[in-house]
Amino acid sequence: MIYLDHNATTPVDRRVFEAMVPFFQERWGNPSSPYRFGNQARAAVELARKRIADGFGCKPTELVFCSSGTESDNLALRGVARALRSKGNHIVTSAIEHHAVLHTCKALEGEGFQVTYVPVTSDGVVDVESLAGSLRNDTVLVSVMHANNETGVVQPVEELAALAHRRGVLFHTDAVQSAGKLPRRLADLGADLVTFSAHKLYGPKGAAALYVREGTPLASVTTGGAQEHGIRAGTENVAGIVGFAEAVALAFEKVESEGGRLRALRDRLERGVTSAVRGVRINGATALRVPNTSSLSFEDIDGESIVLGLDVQGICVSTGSACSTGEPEPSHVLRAMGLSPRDAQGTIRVSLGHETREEHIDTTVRALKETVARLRKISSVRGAAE
Amino acid sequence: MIYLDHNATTPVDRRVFEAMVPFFQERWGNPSSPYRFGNQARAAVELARKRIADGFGCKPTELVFCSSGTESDNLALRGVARALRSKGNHIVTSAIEHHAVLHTCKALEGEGFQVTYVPVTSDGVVDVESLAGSLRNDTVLVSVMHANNETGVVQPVEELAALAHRRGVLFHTDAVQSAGKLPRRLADLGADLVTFSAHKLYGPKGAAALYVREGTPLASVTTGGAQEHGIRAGTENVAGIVGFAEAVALAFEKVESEGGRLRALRDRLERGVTSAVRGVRINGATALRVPNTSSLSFEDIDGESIVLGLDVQGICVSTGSACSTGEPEPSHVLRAMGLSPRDAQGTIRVSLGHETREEHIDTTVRALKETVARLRKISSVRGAAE
Amino acid sequence: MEDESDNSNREPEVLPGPVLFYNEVVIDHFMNPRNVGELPEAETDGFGLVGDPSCGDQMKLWIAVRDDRIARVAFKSFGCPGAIATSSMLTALAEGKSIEDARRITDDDVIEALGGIPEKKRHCSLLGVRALQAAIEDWEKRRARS
Amino acid sequence: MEDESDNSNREPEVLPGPVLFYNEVVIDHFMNPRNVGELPEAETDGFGLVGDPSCGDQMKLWIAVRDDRIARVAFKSFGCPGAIATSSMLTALAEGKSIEDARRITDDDVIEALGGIPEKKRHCSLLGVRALQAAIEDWEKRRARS
Ligand SMILES: Cc1ncc(COP(=O)(O)O)c(C=O)c1O
Ligand SMILES: Cc1ncc(COP(=O)(O)O)c(C=O)c1O
Repeated sequence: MIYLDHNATTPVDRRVFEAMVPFFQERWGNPSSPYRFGNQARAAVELARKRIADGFGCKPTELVFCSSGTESDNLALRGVARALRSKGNHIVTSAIEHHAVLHTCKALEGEGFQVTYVPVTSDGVVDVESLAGSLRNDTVLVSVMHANNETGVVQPVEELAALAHRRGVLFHTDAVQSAGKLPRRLADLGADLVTFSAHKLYGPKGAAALYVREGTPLASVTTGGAQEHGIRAGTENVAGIVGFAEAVALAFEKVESEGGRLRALRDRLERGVTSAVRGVRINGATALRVPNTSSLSFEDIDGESIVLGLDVQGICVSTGSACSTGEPEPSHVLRAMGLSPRDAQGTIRVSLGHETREEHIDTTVRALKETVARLRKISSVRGAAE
Repeated sequence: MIYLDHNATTPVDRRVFEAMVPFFQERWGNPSSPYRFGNQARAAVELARKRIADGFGCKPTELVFCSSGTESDNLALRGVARALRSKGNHIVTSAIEHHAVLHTCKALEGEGFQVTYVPVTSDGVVDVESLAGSLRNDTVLVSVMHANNETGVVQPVEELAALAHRRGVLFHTDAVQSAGKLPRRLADLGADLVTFSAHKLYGPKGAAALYVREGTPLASVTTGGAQEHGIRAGTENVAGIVGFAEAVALAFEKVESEGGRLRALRDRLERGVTSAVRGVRINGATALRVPNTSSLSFEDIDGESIVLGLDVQGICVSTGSACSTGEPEPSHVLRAMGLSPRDAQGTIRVSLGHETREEHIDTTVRALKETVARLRKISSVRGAAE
Repeated sequence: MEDESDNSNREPEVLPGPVLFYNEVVIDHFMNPRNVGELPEAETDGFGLVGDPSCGDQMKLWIAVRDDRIARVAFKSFGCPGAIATSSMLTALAEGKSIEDARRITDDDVIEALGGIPEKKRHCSLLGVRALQAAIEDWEKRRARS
Repeated sequence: MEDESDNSNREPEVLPGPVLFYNEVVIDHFMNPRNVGELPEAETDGFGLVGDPSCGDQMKLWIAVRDDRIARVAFKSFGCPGAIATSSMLTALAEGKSIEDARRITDDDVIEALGGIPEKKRHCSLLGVRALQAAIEDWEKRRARS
């Protein structure tokens, strides 16, 4: 199998798995239990928090563990909205956020909040002017993602955070797709809240975190025991959290060299595809992107058909974001960048990772060339001339 | 180590662990991904759902996977409250619920709901008359737990559910402490919503479920992708869910014989302690209890000191619920049963499990006798006469 | 692993519950669709063009009719694998059938012939059926005109 | 496992951040508390009784004073391990000290002598210090009276 969908999920690194194993059958105590065996588990959770804080560049107490990037996003948006409801009820976000943010904004609209969805330029970058113009006196939160999951386009988060802060507004960024991919400390982004998720960086599914800058008002969303300072109650997924920490440590160990390697492979892919196939467009190509992601639109054919065509040959790529599978509408991200519904429908996402090698890229280019040609022969919208 | 705190958490069964292992480094696809490798993960999640539904006695589509019992409780209460807000804003629960329910009720009070906390009798059973009398025309939900985590006392959930239904009110039960311990299908309880959690029945931390009877109105609480029908968005903890299913299957395999074995051991413990130690009381002894749990109150000494005294000898027991550790107030459950603050403070919970053997019980009785005597010698509230 | 639990966690061949993914028959029809192409104007007795506005899929279908039977059928399709595979199977089912029988082909027939398709892809199968019906109507109109 | 990652996930001896659990010194003072008991009325020069209303802990402390020094001290305690261990350490620190020095013992001194206690148990250490101060006040009152 050639797996080129690392933005959907990643394999658990061997060292991550090995770090997790003792927590299933040996050190399986409850971190809240009042004896040493429980405290062993507590210590493991707190050490994991410390390791992640070190990688992130924050204090351990500024991290709240959650079960998924989606939950982290929900906690950030709902938590701030509820904490600041008396201060205002306007939220600003972008048109290209992940559904975890967009659908949560919709839900908050149902609770009486007003939400402005800031547009993006044709290369997929949030329009800074528009965002600046959208801030109001009753704005309580701006949420703009760091790297987009479909295009890999990196948003000017530092600038946007500063802009929000000048107006006294809190800033959240969903860094699920940049964490571990960019050689920088997430704390330096200047955001008050940052979401990231273990399974996108070779950690396990079921663990994620929300960074909450000290002093940021945040209401708890899941209530119960005293875990995570009561902000996010529930018995901790100890093994998952330990694996998460190991994954973060590994990610930061080699983020620079791996970034360079992936960028070269991605460039090879894009060169290969554009020279092998006509009628292809690389979305966000002119913008700053995380090094592993390529969004390719093919004229006159359907992205899901390309995906299955490649799947049959053992190559895994994706249409839009994995989470939107099952939704027939074409990607809101590509539509926001100005693509027609049909071009958006003809798009695949190729996202590289640790196991990706040159020969995988070359095999993929050949398979793509053949699959695209085959589908265009079937296509009812393809000009008869060709 | 003699571990006697199975109500706090349980070890992951070897077979559960083995069922999980392939999902970290081999079959780690994202269930939402549109290719066969992703679909393998989807199939694993859906098979797990089917297996749990079989054990539970419901349809697979009636189960929503969550990350903890706490999250399930939150989803049940917040989800129904929001879905039925226009119908009414009164909720009924009991004074002895887990904090996952009680603190969520408090949070809902903050959102404008009214909550009635029904008292319990001195043996820890929810007062049926009081509950009947508390129902109002604007009551939208009754939530009463199945087995109490501190005393093991089983509540008359069938009766209470029928009572609620006669008034057209939805019924939720937190079955975290009964699932896998009582030889009955949880579906037969008659509840509309049921919470249960993997790590209490030899499954992993990080997986739990909410049963939602078909047709029950429930608003989603965590929004994002289409996972769990959009009721609970977020990439699924595939390994955790697979382990959860294996644990449920194992639990139902031998629930009857294991229940009998544990009851005999529990009786041996209680006989042993009451004959070895004076001034001890067994809370809820006269009520129906799950077979593994014993709540013991010792006069004139502090429960946490007993816990540490046993811990030093390699025996793990707990004070009140593990989750309330760190909260200095004595158990709200014992207080609701009429215990004085001092008696509540002198209480430990002993909860047996699969690995528990007769000799563990006998060792524990001896250690308890010695520890209690030692602490009473130190005690400043012990009558000088003794 | 012990014997007792050996098989309990294997996925069964056919999963209980809804079809989750394309089966081998569907994938075969997607990879090797039957009757792909266009009929030349001269040979075309009926033509249908339909689209699914909800997902943007589109299908064109040509038929040649001899003695009230579908002698030849051809299609082109822009759409997801479900749309292509169901279109292919639809043409396979229609070819050689009398117009009356062809008209009665339902999307359930197509899905059954394929051995099932994922629930969320059911609407794709309608595309082929509707395109065939449009082509038959077109044939009727042309016949009425001539 | 490879060498590189061998130690990275082991808990260090001392965890960064707050103390999470009772250390060995605390556990020793809990298991073998120093100066447990009561002084007979005749030997008692000062007595203190304090309680922590927030958690129900209670402590009684007796002192015998010779030449403005604490010659003997004894305590009894109802409470959590933190309360017992800090009481024990407090008496160990106080024994033999001059009244003036004993009066200046703070809860931080007790905690430091124990090598730290969990954050949420800090309030326990106050109990011993307050009981000692109450006993010293009692001694002063008795002295003033006699
Ligand atoms: C940008 C972004 N945000 C949030 C999420 C959701 O994270 P998770 O899959 O951990 O719920 C994803 C994953 O698809 C993502 O790409
Ligand atoms: C009765 C009850 N409900 C809910 C919970 C919370 O479940 P979890 O630990 O999975 O968050 C517990 C666990 O302590 C419990 O005993």
